[in-house]
Amino acid sequence: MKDKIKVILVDDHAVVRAGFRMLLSTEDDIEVIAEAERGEAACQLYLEQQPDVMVLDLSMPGIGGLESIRRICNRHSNAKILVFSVHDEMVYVDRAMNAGAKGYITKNSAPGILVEAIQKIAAGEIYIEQGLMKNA
Amino acid sequence: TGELSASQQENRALTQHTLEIQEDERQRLSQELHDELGQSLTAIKVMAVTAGRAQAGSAGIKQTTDSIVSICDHLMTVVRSMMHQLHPLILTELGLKATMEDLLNHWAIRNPELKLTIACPDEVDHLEQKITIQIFRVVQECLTNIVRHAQAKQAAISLKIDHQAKTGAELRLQVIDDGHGCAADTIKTGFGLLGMKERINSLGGELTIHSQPQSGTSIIATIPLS
Amino acid sequence: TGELSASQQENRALTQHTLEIQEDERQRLSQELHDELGQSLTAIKVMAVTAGRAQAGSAGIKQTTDSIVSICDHLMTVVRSMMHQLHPLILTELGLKATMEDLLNHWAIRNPELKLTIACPDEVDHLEQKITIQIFRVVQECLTNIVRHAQAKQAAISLKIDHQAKTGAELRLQVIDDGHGCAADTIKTGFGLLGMKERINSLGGELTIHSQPQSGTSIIATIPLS
Ligand SMILES: Nc1ncnc2c1ncn2[C@@H]1O[C@H](COP(=O)(O)OP(=O)(O)OP(=O)(O)O)[C@@H](O)[C@H]1O
Ligand SMILES: Nc1ncnc2c1ncn2[C@@H]1O[C@H](COP(=O)(O)OP(=O)(O)OP(=O)(O)O)[C@@H](O)[C@H]1O
Ligand SMILES: [K+]
Ligand SMILES: [Mg+2]
Ligand SMILES: [Mg+2]
Ligand SMILES: [Mg+2]
Repeated sequence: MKDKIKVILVDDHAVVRAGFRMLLSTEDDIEVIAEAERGEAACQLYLEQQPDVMVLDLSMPGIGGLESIRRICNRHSNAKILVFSVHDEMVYVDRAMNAGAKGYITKNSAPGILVEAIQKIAAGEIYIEQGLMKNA
Repeated sequence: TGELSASQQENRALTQHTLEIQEDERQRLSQELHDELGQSLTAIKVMAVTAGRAQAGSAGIKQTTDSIVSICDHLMTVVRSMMHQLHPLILTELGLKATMEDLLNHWAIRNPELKLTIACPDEVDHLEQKITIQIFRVVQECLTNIVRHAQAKQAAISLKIDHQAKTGAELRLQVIDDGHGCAADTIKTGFGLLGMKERINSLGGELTIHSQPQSGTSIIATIPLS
Repeated sequence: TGELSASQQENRALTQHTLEIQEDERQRLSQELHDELGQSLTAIKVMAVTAGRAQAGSAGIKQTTDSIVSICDHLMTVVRSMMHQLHPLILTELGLKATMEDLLNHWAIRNPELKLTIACPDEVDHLEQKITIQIFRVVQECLTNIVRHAQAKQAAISLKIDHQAKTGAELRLQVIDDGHGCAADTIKTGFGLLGMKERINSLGGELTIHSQPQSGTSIIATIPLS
């Protein structure tokens, strides 16, 4: 059997993490190896655990999601970060991708496409939710 | 023109203060909507999707639906408290008298040392909401001031509709406390009284404040009813 | 004193207008929370309980969780639109430049006939939010006016920080359109321009309007930065 995709889940809301952990627990090829509720902790965890994909919220207290992406990508130039955010404005997608994210999906669509996005990004592809680029 | 210009300054300060409060409130609400509602809905949705996909008969379903129920309960509390902060629905749904009674209960519980009474006829329930919301805000600011500044033992709120008024029917609000009052020159420092006046003025009415050191404060507002 | 008192009247009207808008907004939000969320949360909760109790392996579960999902989708739209109306979180999270870009996208989609440009340096992202929210509101009102009144083909928004200003650094906002303009005496009719002025004044700045029939309108605001 091939190795599972190791995922770290970062969001400041415990219910959101709990929800997505439940969803991912039903997938055979994905394993949530850690969770964080702040960008600061996410940077640390990335370093320690070297996940295949980090699923990261943007809106968080502290340094927030964007700065976390920049810091992580600075140290690990091929870091694979998938943003999932409530925001669907093009500007957010732009900023996140420019900071070094490999994908962007909204939390609203995430239940349906998170797994596919994680798989694509783990395989080295870019994944941006369909429709995001035009629906500003 | 010294007087005019002082009053102009005051009014301008009030406008700016009002705009500022409004922006703060909007930001707070927007953040609350994002943090509380946005996130809880996200969680409910992903849990529902998970439950829907679970192996038929799997034990996980009950656990997931229980989580949804408890998030709903939490959200219900949040929504209720947001609504309460924004606008008392009781005003729209039950009218001014019920709202005043509710206000009294609310303040009485939080300030057991203050003896609070309200006299309010049933007919105020038929007033337009444009008027009742302003009365509600004015009474709230009066009570806030009494608790913050007056050290009063008693406060009495009375609402009356005077049908004999020469100028046509008139609504009369009186809020009297037996606290230590204040000198005329300290009255102008805050936005509370200024805002109250403006609210009553916007209804074509008048608001006056009577207070002397050591002899309590009374606020009287009269509003013409058409 | 005729002038003073006219300006005082104007300001008073603006205060009352602001208070009125605020109450309307509060009531609308409260009602929306009640109507949309109150009922839907109750429904979600009932459905979750039902799904949790369903016979293991029953086919109804998927149908019930699908209903929960679609209610969540609807609620999310409601919440996002409430947030959007209230306060752009993008301002807090990404700063003024991103907010301006988003504004441009937003207006460009809805008004394809208007050529809209924005010039905005990165450094505006470091301005205090007290300032940025007012700039945002002013630009929004300008665009609303342009679409409503100007019949312009082009509109250009520019933001600049002038570090050489004699009085210390200064933020300069300019909104220019090539529409049909208006005569000085029609300028004073609405609350839009009055409100913009007050917002800029509250930051210690100044806002001026230049317009002549047939030759477009330009709004210039300068705000001292400390
Ligand atoms: N019931 C009262 N008893 C004694 N003093 C009062 C009473 N109401 C108001 N005052 C005095 O009048 C002043 C102005 O009241 P106002 O409500 O305008 O402002 P504030 O309460 O100080 O501040 P805010 O802007 O938060 O309302 C108060 O600071 C207080 O000194
Ligand atoms: N860009 C513009 N081009 C042409 N006329 C304008 C422009 N902006 C404002 N005006 C004129 O100035 C008047 C006042 O504008 P203002 O924004 O104060 O009020 P309004 O838009 O009429 O109403 P509201 O209170 O809803 O904003 C407008 O009615 C219009 O005649
Ligand atoms: K798993
Ligand atoms: Mg978050
Ligand atoms: Mg007060
Ligand atoms: Mg306007």
